[in-house]
Amino acid sequence: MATATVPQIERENYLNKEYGIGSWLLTTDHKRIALLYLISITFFFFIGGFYALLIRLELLTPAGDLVQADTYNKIFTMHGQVMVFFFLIPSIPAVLGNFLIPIMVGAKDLAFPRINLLSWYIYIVAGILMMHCMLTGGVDTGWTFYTPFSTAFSNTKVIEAGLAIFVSGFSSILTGLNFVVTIHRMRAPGMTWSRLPLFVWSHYATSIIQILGTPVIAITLVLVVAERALHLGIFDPRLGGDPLLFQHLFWFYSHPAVYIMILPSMGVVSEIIPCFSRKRIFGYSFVALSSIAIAVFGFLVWAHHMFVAGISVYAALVFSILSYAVAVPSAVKVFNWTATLYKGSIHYDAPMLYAFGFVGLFTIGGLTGLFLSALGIDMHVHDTYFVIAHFHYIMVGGALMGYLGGMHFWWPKISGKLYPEGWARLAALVVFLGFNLTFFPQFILGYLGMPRRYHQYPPEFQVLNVLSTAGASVLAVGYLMPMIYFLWSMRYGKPAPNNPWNAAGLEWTIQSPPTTFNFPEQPVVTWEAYNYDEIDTGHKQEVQVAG
Amino acid sequence: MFDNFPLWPQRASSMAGNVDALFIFLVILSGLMTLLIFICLFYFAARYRACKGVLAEQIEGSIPLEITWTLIPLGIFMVIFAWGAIVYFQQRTPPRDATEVYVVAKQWMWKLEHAEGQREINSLHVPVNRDVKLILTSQDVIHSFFVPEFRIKQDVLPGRYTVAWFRATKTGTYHLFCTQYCGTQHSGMIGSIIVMEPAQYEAWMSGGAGGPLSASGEKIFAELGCATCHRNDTQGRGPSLQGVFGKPVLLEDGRMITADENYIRESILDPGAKIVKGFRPVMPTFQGLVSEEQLNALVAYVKSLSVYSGAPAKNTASNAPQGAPDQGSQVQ
Amino acid sequence: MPDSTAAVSTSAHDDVHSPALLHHFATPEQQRNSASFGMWIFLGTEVMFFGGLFCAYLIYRRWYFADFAAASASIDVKMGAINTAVLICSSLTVVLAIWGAELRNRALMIGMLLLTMLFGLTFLGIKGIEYKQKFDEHHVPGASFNFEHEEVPSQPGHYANAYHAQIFFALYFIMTGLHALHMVVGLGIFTWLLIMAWKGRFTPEYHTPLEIGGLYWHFVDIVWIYLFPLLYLIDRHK
Amino acid sequence: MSVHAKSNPLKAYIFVWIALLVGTFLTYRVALIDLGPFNPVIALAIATTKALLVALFFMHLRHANERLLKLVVISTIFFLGILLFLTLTDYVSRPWTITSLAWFM
Repeated sequence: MATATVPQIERENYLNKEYGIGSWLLTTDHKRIALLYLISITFFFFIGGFYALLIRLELLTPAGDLVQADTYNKIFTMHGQVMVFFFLIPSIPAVLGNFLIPIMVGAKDLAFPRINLLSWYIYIVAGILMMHCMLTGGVDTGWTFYTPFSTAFSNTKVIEAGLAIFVSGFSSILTGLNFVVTIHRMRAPGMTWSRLPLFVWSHYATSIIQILGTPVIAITLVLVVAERALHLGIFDPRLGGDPLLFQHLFWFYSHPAVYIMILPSMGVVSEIIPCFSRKRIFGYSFVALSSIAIAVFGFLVWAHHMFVAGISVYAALVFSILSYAVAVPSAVKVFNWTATLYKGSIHYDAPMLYAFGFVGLFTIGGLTGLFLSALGIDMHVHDTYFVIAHFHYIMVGGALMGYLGGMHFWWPKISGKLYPEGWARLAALVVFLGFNLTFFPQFILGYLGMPRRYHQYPPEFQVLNVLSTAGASVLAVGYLMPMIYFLWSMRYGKPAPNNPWNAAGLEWTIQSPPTTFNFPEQPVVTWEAYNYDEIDTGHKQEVQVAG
Repeated sequence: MFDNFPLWPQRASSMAGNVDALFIFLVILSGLMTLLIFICLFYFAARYRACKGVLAEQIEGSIPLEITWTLIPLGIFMVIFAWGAIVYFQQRTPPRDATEVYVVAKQWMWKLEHAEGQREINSLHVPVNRDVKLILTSQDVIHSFFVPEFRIKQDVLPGRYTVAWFRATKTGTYHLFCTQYCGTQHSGMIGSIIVMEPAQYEAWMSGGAGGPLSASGEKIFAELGCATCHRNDTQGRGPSLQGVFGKPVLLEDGRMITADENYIRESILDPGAKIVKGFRPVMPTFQGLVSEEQLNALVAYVKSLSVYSGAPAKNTASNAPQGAPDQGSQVQ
Repeated sequence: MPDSTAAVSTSAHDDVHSPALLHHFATPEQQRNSASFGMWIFLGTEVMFFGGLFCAYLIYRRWYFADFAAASASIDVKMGAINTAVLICSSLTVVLAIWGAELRNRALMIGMLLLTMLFGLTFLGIKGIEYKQKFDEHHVPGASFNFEHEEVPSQPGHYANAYHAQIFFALYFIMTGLHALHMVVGLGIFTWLLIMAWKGRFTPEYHTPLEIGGLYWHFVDIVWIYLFPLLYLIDRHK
Repeated sequence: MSVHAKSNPLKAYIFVWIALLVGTFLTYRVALIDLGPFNPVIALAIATTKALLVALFFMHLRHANERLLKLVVISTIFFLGILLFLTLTDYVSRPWTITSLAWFM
């Protein structure tokens, strides 16, 4: 589509309103903060990606011949920590959420703009701590920090890494807090809960997890640091502590944290699919409420990471059955997205390709989750590459596909420029193929019994590992492409019209890029969400000005 | 068929078939689901691609459909749950008369000790078609005992026992992996399980063993002076240990617990934690004075004291450890 | 939940703004509601933060009840009780300070703020004395920890396990330490509020900082209301 | 809080303050009596009453227009309950034996 009428001459917008480092570093504009986040998380994404490539290169051969065992352990640990805490958790919320939520609800800014800036600075402090930790030797505990290894046996920088993640947690909490208050208190007149874009609903659910889950990992890391420094005995069995208590507290956050990564992606996909099928989403309220259901049920299932860890068999039963409960709302979402396509008018622009990719990969990732919550099978595949493949299908296949889809969808709004569509479609294809080639063999590896976090492995696993490594290099190309053409389009891209996709939603009613206060006048919403019928039949949504 | 490129681990234990059956069921089920979703995606995407002048048909949603695709998956999930739980309980319930092997994990090796007294490092010889119960503990960090061909895995924790069991059904040599990350040589903490024909196994067993584990436990029991208080009559300062194992024990604070391996272990290392009714907390701790191996021997010895006191009543049957006849004593 | 909170801003832009109204809010009401809502959510995160510790406490208290009782018996219940009363008084003075702002009674507001801070300092002082005692008794977990030959209260002749008592003290110091840290932060906030009040920034119409600062202070009080029986009063009866 | 500045809240404040002090004293006295398993129950019941008093009166939670805030409080307590309760399911049932579920097989 993208029938861009050649837009106006350069207008004042949030990008060109002020220049200079200070106007960026001291900004309270949610859009500029979103860009600050974008730059920082991209930086960490490439660090994490570099570690990932090292891992795949090492696993090309069965012998541990590329790096030392200790180095390898540090590499997969920091890959996990950087990707989880410094890329995936902030990714969509802190960039797209920050940019879009105030606009989508019709506000000039988030409820607490200064706290928003503070949360970015906290993230940066955490990032510097993490970089310092990595540059002065790194940490080798696995991103899970299991005790007593982390508290009494590791010789690496556990305390520094723990502190870095502790600090980054506050950034996450403040972002979530800001979103919830904004969604409750800052909605424009007429923007009722049933008219909220599903992107906002899913961020609301995400924020609940950030607010209520993150403090628990924070205190757990405080205990780990204290235990390591002072040998208190809280997690050390030699001193009377129970290492499983650490696992309970850790997973109480870290399981819901998976939903922090995937829910915003679901929100993105719920925006893209209606737009490119020119249809209302199928079952709006079920998609909206399933986000909340996922957030709530997500807190009830954590010990399915501990089925073989020595917990009571009865607790295992409880957590297994609850794990299936959380699978239901995820399934409901997939069905509704698919049903939305029915009798639509489907366009194949790059964001839609990413959304298709998301649905496919998330379906596979979600279904293999059923394997892992089946107690009998988890006994066999737990802590093998089956688990690795499963959560990468969710966290990379799902979350990252959604993130890239969203970046393409809103890039014209963010930058005011159009990205090259052909390249973008190619990149979507490369990412999808590369991803499957990387991670599908790992399901088989896992069922064959290859344990995770292995520096060297028996030779019969080599063929599948080579396939996986080959896929990883394709995937790397797929990730570099958008990075390059987004940068290219900032300078050479065609100027974007206000609504290049002819999409519904308040963000498309304002200019691209938006002005600092988003709306010239307080908007009043008089239409339902995803009113593509009205848009396509010519009853264009127009922003009414109050008064 | 695929020598260098297997897609399936061998099935070498009685459990493997059960796990694989559920796994195949799930593969088929999710394969069908994926196929359904993918076919819908592709069909809709092709059939309803944008055409000039054709508008999308607006559909709000359908509550009957939503209820259908909420309840049907839920029903299927409950079936998977129940099936998974049954397999899990089988894996968690060692048969009574299993041969016992004590496993001590440490960074980065497996130390295995048969109840008959044979000691091995990073390898375990077992006879085919006999139940083997593993009593696992760690000297340092958390490890995990994983034999893919047997489809069993159990984390090995410091400071307590965990239990696993298997019944090998096929002779051969199988991988033993540590699957809980445990430090530098995590990936080197591997070994092999060697499943032998009973006759071969007997031959292997007869080659140099220092007597059953319970016997060395008895020696340690005497050396540490335990017998001065834990006498066989009722006059000792500590409770008599005859026939204690597997039986309910009434504690000073009114609780009733079952004497299992973890209870005996705790009573040696932290005697004050659970005082038997009618006794005083006078026993010193042996924390730091006995090694994990000695501890295992002591536990094996206390267990052996129960065998002679008659078979346990069926109804009071408790956790696996209960009244499992000591293999060592059978050999004698 | 209110359906839509931003009032239809017919004239918000033409009105003479209250000086404290930030640009992105339509009305002072909206701003005040946002601030207090935000604070309540923050307090929710605080509950979960302490919640992890309560969880650890609960598990180990069940496991090592006798040792926890012995360790708990060694801390000074009188000090804890007095401190509870001190915090309760400070909570009263906080609401009175807000009441003073509502009445435009500057003396009441400032006096009560000062009194609140005084109570806060008293609390920290008493806490400091307790910590000093524990330090002298070698009850601080770590290398010099010593809890040998301490009897379990209800079982004469039964000595507590020093490792398990150390877990109690670790939780005691982390919980009360984090609570004290919150008190210190609270004192910082109240110093700032006092300066604002002194400068006459608070009016009956606008004293949101006072209210949300007060919410924080009350929350810290509530945490202590739970810490006192949980830490000081395990198995105290003879 | 200009809304309720009209009525004089002083009486309620003082009353709550006295109730809190009495509650503290009561907690201490009750702890000295042996009530078996009810000691911690009573202590926590009193503490919860006190916390509710502070929240409802000092933190003005009782006013009807603060429904959203009540939702925040209730959901926080709900999730804290989940953390404690589900962790306890593991610890409470760890000593339980397997064969009591033998019918299940």
